[in-house]
Amino acid sequence: MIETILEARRLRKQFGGLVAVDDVSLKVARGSVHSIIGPNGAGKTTFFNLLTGLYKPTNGQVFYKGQDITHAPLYRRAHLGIGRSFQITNIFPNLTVLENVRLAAQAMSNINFRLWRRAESYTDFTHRALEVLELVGLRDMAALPANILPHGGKRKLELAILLAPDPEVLLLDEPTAGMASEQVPELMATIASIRQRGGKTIVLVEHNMNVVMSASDVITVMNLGKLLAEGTPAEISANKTVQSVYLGELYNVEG
Amino acid sequence: MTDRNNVLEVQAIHTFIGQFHILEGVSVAVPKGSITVLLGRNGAGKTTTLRSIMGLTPPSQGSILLDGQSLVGRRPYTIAQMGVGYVPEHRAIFKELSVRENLVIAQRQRGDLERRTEFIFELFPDLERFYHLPGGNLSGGQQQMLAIARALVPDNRLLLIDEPSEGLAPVIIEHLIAAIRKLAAQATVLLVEQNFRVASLLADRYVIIDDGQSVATGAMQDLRHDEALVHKYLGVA
Amino acid sequence: MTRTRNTYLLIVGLTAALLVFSFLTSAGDLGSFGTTVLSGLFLGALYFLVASGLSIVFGLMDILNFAQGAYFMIGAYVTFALFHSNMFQGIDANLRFPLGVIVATGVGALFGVILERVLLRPLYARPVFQLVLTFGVAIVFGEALKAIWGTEAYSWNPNTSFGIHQSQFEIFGRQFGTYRLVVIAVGALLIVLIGLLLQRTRIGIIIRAGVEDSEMVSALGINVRAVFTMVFTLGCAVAAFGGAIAAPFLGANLGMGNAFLLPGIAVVVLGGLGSYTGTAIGSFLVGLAVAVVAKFSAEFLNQTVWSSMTPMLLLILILLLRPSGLFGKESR
Amino acid sequence: MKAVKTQPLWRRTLQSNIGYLAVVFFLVIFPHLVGWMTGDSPFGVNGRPRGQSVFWQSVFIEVFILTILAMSYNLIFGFTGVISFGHALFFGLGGYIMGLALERSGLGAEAALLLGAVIGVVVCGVLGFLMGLVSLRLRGVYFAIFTLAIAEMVAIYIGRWPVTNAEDGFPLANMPELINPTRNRLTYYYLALLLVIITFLFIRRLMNSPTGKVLLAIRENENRAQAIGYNTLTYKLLAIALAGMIAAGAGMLHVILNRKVGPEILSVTYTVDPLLMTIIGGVGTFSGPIIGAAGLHLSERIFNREFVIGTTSVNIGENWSLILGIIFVVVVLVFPQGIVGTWTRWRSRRGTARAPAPTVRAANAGD
Repeated sequence: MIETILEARRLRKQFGGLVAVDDVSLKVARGSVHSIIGPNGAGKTTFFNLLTGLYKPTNGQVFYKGQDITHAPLYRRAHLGIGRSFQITNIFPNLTVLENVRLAAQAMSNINFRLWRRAESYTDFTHRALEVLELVGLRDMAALPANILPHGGKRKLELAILLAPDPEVLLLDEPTAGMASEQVPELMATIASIRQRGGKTIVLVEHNMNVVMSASDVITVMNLGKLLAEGTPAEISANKTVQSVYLGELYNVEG
Repeated sequence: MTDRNNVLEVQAIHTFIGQFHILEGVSVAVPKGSITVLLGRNGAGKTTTLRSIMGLTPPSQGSILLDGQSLVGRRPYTIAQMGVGYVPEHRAIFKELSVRENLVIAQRQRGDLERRTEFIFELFPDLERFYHLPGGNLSGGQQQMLAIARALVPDNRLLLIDEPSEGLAPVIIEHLIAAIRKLAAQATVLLVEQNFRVASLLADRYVIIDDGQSVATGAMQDLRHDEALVHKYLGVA
Repeated sequence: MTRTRNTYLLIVGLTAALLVFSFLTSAGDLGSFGTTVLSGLFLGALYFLVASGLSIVFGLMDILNFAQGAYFMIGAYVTFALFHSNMFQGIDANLRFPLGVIVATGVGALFGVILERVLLRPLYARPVFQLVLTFGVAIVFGEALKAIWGTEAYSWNPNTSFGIHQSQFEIFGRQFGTYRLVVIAVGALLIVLIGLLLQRTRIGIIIRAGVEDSEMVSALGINVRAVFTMVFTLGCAVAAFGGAIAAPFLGANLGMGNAFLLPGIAVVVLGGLGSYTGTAIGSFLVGLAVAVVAKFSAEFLNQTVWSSMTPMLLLILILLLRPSGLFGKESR
Repeated sequence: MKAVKTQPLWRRTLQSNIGYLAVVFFLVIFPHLVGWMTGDSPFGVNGRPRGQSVFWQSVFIEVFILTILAMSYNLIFGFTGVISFGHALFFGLGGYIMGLALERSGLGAEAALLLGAVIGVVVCGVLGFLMGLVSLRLRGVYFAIFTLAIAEMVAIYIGRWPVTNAEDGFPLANMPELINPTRNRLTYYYLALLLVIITFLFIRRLMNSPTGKVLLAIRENENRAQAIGYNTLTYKLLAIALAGMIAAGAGMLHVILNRKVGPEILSVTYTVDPLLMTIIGGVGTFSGPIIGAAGLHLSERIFNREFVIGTTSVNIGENWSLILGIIFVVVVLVFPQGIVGTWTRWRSRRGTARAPAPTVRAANAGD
């Protein structure tokens, strides 16, 4: 029996007259890597933001471990164990790399209103931060201001911030966006190592098909706001309908 | 280097957005009277290429020539005035303005709109019906038509069209394809399109962009038979 | 659609409530009621002249110009000084005043260009500093006026003034200055003129399009920055014009800036970001509210403090109750 | 680096604060220094009560008051990234509450002082909290408007309030002899200096605490701070309440020094001054507000007189606010980082050019 950790039930999101997400249901199994793909304008980013709580759905619900979290604000979701990354690099630019990650590690603790002790004296969080930086390969740059990192470094930092509080579900929004191609394998290796350590569920919105096909257990394909297909990577790449939305019908008719 | 037959010649441009190195050497040549399509996966840099030509995200390196005149360093409005029409992604029409006002604003000279009204209504009859309604009341497909029509109001030598078929139902796409083909008789078109079928029905030439670089170019006909290339850069698997 | 209808119902309701309240508190004295309403319209006209620029600039450029009140004040000072200056006493008063207004409007426009081109343009990437800068510029203007004309509050003497300013008319047995009626008319005229400019002219279409998406406007071949400069300048000029035509009634003093900036902001927030209709209607609602409260507090509370506080109170209430304004779009 | 680590804590603390300690040392001996140089007693009792030393003490007490005010403004604007245009409200209310406690409570001076301090700080803290609660959900600009409107409204009301003699205000006569600035100005000087030091240490400790780091995170990127699990509204409320309390303290020091309470302490000047001082000194730095406050207030004192150039005499001081405003506009345009920020940048640019990668120490700091 596969245990569902995150579930979307008949989610719908309307912006004015535009229905961006139309009645999409989805179950994410604990411990799996679940990717959401689709052509531009398919509504996958909107759907993703409904899961993360950035948008409130027009209709439908989101469940986490059976608990209705549809209306839980961003920070509540983080406390429940759902972490998200951002498509655009979204860090604290003028703080050091270490401080960026330490803040994330500290977020779940009960020390946030201790005004009197130095933040550095809570060594657990510093250790945790350094551990995560080690994992993503940024340990040597811990003391640099985050904004002087190169782009690839910022993407890694983004991931480190996400991992630091040790969330159970990781929602990754196009982690390879804007990455130079030679940096992608490194990122994939990191995702693989997160998987290997176990206990984590990953939901991925991604365009890079190499990443999606090699990393995912389950792939959900969206088109025009609707759910089009769901299956293993092999099933999806063999699926005629999916091929046609990606390439257009003509190619398959002729080829 | 420059080919007199090319309306647009983009050579090895590099573009940064903030610290993102988005384009790392993109070259595109658009022959006069052709429809050229930029292909590539999401995030490859197709939209940024159009925006760089338009001057909205100016390139830091490389050259862009419009009929031999350099566009690099010019502001977007000057580039537009030189005869470049731009149809951005997501149909950036002015929703509070009426259809007519959306077209009026695109005039570069008095009388532009009068001269073109007939042609535009012939291409997109819906626009005539909703001429005085706010653009925001139009359907997605009609908004896309309006966005294209807006680029047709002045005399443009080059049209840049970003993802015309995005998020549209198949019937409407058919209509758009027909309209854009009619257009090509009047102007040169550089198109970004994700849908391979739409692209192959429309375009004469293609340029594939992958990871911020242009990696292949040629006649669209040849690409249709090059399954390996298509799957490598565009396919699902 | 229903939202629009509700908005209009709300406006009618608010206006009616203000009028009824004013009527009841004037205890059947129609003259008192009439002058209160006219005072409200007079203030509304002036608020509109401050708020229209604020609102369009805020919508188009995303700058809330805290110096707008200072431009109003500059208009008042320049007109006052020119009219009373010994140098120009040879010119007939009926001519001297409009000339003063024209010069004052021009001075406002000039400082408007300078503020936008020299000071704000380099800061487009840093909106926080733009806000802080307009706040600082407001202080500089205030201090500059103080350095030139001192802290004295100047008031205009009707006995040595121009024709209309000296005449009065009767409304239900009460005297009311004809000149204030002229100000109301001028305000109404400008509402129509600016409205026509926005609706009918090419530049108006460009401005409305720019409020939605200024990048796209530039991609259509329009020099948006030049439009920014023009609109900003126009906004400052209209505010200075407001101060200029207010001067015969209000005189010139250093408190004017804030006394008109805050109601102006209240109008912008009440009307809804970027909505011209909202600004026009909001101006008269706020003007009426201020006049009614002023009357009430003067007669019943026996102090004027409440009337001075009304604009701020309104602003606070609007921010708390309806931050999206009457015609504003609801944000996500 | 190893050597640094093995030194005892007190020595490290001393070394890293050597600049601040020097300033404190100078300020402690300053009244005596002036007294020694001019022959006036710093105590101001022996025959010449209005001597140079006593005069400069009052100038510096004003500097201390403005420093505290600027530091409190920097806490919300510089460290948390929230713009308020109504900071004068807290300064003025603090002053009024202290004044009322001293003059109207009927208590003895010491008890009234204590009562006023406690009530003033609590009221301003609660007020800041409430203002934040109702308005911080609004966009940044709207919060600025909201604070400006509240501050203006209170200023107008109190300016006409008969209970506090409306625009005239009321004098303060009842105050503890020990800190009475007329007779014991030197003790008042040291009290104000002490409060500056306490405020400085408090803010520095706060900003180095876990809470302070969250405030910085909010300034840097509020959305991300929420996404990693912080309820950012709570932290912003805390910052605004604390800043309000500190500003109230500055207002209290101000009215006692001037022995008078009047509506001018609620005027927009006390919003503009800390804003200018913070920006000119350096937004979001520890020493910026101090340098800004001292620099601006001292130069006002120095230039506030007639300058005779040839046959014309110019009084710069009379138009000081105008000059200040112009300086401010120029600073915002040219050095948005302020004095301290620009200096640090300049130094770090030179520093990184000379010494590569000063990174390992901080990375290991937690080990």
